[in-house]
Amino acid sequence: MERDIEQLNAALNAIKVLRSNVRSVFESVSNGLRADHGDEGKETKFIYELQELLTTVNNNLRDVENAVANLTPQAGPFSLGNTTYLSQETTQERQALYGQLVNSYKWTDKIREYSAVAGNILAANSFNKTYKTYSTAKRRKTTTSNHNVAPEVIENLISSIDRLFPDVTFTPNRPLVPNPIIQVSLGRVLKAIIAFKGLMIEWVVVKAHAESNDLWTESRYRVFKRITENCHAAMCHFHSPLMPELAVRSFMHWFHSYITLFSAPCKRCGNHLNSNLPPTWRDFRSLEPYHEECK
Amino acid sequence: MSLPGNAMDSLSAALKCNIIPNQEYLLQGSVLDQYVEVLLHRLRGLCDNVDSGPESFHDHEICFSLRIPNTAASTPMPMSIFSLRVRRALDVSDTPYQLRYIGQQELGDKNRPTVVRSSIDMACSSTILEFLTELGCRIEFEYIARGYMFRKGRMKITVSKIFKMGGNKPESVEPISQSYLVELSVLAPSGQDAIGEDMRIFAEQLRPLVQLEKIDYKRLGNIM
Amino acid sequence: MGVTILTQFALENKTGPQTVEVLSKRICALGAVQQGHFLVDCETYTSVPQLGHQRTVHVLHNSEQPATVFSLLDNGTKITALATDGLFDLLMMKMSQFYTSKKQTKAESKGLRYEIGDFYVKLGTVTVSSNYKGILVEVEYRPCVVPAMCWDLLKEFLQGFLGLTAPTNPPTYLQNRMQEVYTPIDTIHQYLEHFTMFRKSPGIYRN
Amino acid sequence: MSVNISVEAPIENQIQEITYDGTEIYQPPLTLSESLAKYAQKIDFSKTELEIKKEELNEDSKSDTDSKEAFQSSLWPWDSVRNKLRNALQEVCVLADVLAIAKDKRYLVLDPVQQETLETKPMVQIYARKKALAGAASVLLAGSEKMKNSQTEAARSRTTLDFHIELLRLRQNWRLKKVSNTIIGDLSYRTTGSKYLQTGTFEVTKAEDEEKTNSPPSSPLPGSTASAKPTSALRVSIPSELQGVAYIEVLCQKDQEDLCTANLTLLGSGAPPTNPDMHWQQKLEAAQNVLFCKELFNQLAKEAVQLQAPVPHMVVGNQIMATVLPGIQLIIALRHSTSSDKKQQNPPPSKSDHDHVLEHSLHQLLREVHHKNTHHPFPHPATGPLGPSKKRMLAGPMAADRYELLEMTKTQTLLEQIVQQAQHFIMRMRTEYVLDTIAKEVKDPLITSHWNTLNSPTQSCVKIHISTHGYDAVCRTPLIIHVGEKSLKCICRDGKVMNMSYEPQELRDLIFCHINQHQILAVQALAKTMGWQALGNSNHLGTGTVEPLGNASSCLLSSPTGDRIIAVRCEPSTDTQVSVAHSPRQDFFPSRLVTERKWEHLGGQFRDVRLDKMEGRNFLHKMELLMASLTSSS
Repeated sequence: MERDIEQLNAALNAIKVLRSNVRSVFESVSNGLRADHGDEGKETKFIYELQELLTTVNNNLRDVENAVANLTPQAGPFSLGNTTYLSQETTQERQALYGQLVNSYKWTDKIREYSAVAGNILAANSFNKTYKTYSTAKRRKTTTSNHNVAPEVIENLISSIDRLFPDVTFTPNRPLVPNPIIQVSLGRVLKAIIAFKGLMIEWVVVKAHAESNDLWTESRYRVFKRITENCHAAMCHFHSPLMPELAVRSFMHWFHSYITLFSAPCKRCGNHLNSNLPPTWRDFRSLEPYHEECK
Repeated sequence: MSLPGNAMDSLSAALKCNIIPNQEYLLQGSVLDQYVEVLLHRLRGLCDNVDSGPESFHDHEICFSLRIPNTAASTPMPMSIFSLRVRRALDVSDTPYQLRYIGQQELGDKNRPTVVRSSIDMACSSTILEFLTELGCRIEFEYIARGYMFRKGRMKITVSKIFKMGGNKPESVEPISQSYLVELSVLAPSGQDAIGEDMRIFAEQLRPLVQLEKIDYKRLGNIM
Repeated sequence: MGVTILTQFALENKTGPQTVEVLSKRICALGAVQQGHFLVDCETYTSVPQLGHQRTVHVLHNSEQPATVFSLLDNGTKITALATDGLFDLLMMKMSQFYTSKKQTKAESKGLRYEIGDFYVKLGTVTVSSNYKGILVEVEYRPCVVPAMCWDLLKEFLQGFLGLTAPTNPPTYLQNRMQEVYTPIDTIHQYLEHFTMFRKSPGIYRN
Repeated sequence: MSVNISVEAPIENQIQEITYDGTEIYQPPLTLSESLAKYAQKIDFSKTELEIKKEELNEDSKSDTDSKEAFQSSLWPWDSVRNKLRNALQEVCVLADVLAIAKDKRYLVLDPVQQETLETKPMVQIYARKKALAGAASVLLAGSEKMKNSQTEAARSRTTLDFHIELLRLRQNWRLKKVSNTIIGDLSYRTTGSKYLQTGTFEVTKAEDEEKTNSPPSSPLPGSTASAKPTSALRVSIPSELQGVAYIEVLCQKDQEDLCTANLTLLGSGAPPTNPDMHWQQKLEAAQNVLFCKELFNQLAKEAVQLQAPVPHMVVGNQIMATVLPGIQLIIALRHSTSSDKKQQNPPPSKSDHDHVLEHSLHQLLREVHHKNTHHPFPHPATGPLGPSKKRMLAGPMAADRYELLEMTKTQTLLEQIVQQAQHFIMRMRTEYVLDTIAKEVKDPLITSHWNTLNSPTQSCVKIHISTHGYDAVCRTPLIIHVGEKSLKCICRDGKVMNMSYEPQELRDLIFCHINQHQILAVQALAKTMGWQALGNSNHLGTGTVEPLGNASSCLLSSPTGDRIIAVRCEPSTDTQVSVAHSPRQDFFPSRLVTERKWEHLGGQFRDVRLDKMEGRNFLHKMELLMASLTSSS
């Protein structure tokens, strides 16, 4: 596209140059013999001049031809419809119409664009009051279970999330194949042991790195106990029966924000500590840190 | 919670009560390579809980010594030597290094069924090698021991092959002899001599495959 | 396992016991619960001259890690740390021929131990060969293992109960190790640093 | 080959062979002559002579006609036979006639005919006879010898050989040793780590002789050996205290039920008590089980006495009673029935109460103890001390702190563990019950609960979703409830945590409060989609009548143009109230106080909507219809 425009410009320039040179040819022809030709052999001088001018015109013409040859021709006729006749309009007051036409064209173009975007957004946040769809076409989609999923699907999901966060290490451990238990280490801050049921997060426990990997014993530290509870709340919040993968993904995204658990101060009070705990709450949307009391 | 006492005080109290296992009762013997299978089989039958097969081990031991020339002519020995052994498992990860001090064999009476020597055993962090070198210790020798261990009550039986360290690479090791070293040992607080009798009875059961005996190192030293 | 900050503390015109009293009142007011006592002691052994250039072995015990003996070997240029079972003391006795202990330099910090949330606070009275030397305050934040991550948080906590005299910079020992994983041996290093300071400057805190 | 249908033979053709592809190859059907021959062969002439003679008599009368027919139909299968018989009869008749004539001696005289004498040499005859007899005798002797041999063989094999084979089998599964003349076995769990003092020795003997004679020895017939089979040649004698059948009964019961379960008589479901014929393997297994149960009970009883529980545990006879939760007891009883005292033994109170899961846990716990007693970890490197666990070995060099060391030494007794499991079991049951009953009672917002698939013996988790049918995308209230040993923890979506005790009523109240909040939130969410505006809401309304539990919650909604206002009030105990106000009020009547019409814009009186009379599936549906109607009218 860029190149096309450049070439078009070059061609237009070449035409301009050709025009001005043709003009100078006619000028010198119309002027005829001038005083600066001198007396001696003024005809030959004039002819020389004319010849020179004509060769430049010739060269310019070749340039124009080259430039035009470089241009990619428009596919098919470029129809402007009835607007083509506007260019032939001679009355003064109607010559402005073309500009207005272009403006209105731009308008409609934008409207199309915006409505497409709005349509997408509206489709995403539908006013459906229920997830249950009664049309047969869609039913097949909804009946896929999130509880009973092929292990590869979960495997793929986990590894794709793993790739998403470089500072998080995932260690899957699957005693029960369709329901893996993964260990998620968040940098050197903490680790979580997450049990899945199919694509649904079923249990989370957050601990310090030095603690055991047992799924049922909670951490000895208050911070991690608190975060465990918040993880359960987040599990509730992000739960989405229709888009289980999205639920897991957004949960992980939210969970990842705990990487700043000890270093980030509370967004509201600006302190690190409140009742001897760092900000243990992370907002579900903005992922900003808050104390339990400040949220 | 009671006031935490001084660690040294509690240690000396423990020493007084004889609850620190610092005596090693030991019997040693050897078995030729071709009979070791038979021995292992017998041990499997005799020892506790070998349903999952014998436990193998693969250790690297380095012996350090700290010595100073003794200037005082009155002492019998020209040098005072203090040797320490550092051992670590090569086959099992995240196990501690083991630092070991083995004292002189107790002279005792001849009727004692086993060798008794004092021994201080402790697990330590991996900085021990550097620590000992900085302490002024020199490496005396090192070897690789690979084999099996069994237990029978408090007794520990190890059947191990000793390898020379060939260069720096751990793969290029070569066996020292055509036989396995068999050791029967118990670590106990001092004064529990009854265990020696148990060991003797157990050793009887391994005859004639292995003759487990108390070996007098001093005499060995004289031979060599 | 958490990050520990050790700092000296003194109040104008107050004796040691009075200072401890003030501090313990403050920390209890913040909601701390007293959980027993604590004791950190340090014994120093030096090599006999026959062993060549002099080396010093500091053997420390921390009641927080009751199964461990920490030894720091100082050969003049660098310090090698070692953590072992409790029997290391026995070994040191056996080595008395090579390393002799200087009883008069035995230092210890002992006092009350408090728990407040995930923090441990220890208010220790330091004595060197049973002479009072000063107050050491130890604050440990247990869940975190990287000093750099929780230094600000610890600073805030320290300021909360030590007031303006709280340290504004991490201890010198930690400054080079802010990004590393903190281990109990780092606490021991800090104690040793303070103990040597107390040993060298006798009695300046005795006011 | 297709199946031939034979007319001649009523049965199907015999199958010669079955090929691997399943087709059956039949023997070709017998031809007529063949079958005739076959039938004829079957006739035992010697036997039927008499009968035939009888037949002869009545056959004689009609023989003429018969024979004629027979000749005509030569196909008759008995033809040749009958002919033969006829011939024989004729011959006999002729003989009889001849004899009758000869008897008279008038017409016929029978003279002896001189036989040509055989040259009989008596010696030769004697020799021949002797030889023949000797042959017969040797055959008999050989036969008797064989029988004698097999007899002794059988006798020997029944005692000694069988005994040794069985002993060998016994040896493969049980520990045996020989003490002087007796074989002593050990069925205790001591080798697998048990420290129970009671011995589990049993003695192995040969089955006694009298038992052997009982089984008919003199019946070599193959049929009778089957009856002799189950008696083994080996007999194990088990000490009387290990005989019989034992099991550990675990009951969770409430105080009042305790009384009524005392006098039930029920037995028979107990396994067949020790009958002497039981195979030694079963016998030993039963005895081992008795020993195990005894050890388990002994251990529990010891712990029950030692433990300092707030409500002391009681050990009475063969029964341990521990209070799990107020009013609920865990009863662990050792039920041991032996053949001798099975009549006087206490019948187990109703079988259905018995908790198999807890019983199984108990067994598992003791086995774990056994396992731990024997499976000490080996030290690495090999010079390390035996005994301490790997974690304890690392505690020194890794500088474990006090807490971790304390954790390492902490052990829970079996009783504590089982009490915890029982507590959790009760808690789970109660939670299930509460949730199920609420789900049954409350129809309008739907309450669904999802129990986690993964749970530990003392921890489980249930997710609850409150949603309205048809409006599940509008508003959903999730809750997570952690069921522990003695408490419940409820976590809401916004991170609020509520801790509850073991009383089920607390959970019930909590769920009802959340149902209320859900309704108010859902109405507001619905209003948003309808274009209505939520003017305000309160989850804890201070006005109105005092609620028995919690507070009422309410909200105010206004229509898009602002001319209608809906007020909703939800109370946990009663139903929801909905009122509507119009602004400007439609009904303006000038009164002394309000004189001008301009005051009508203040908004009118709230008037109650009778929801129960309204159209709609549920509350939200009704509200949607209400809002829709109020919007369209403006």
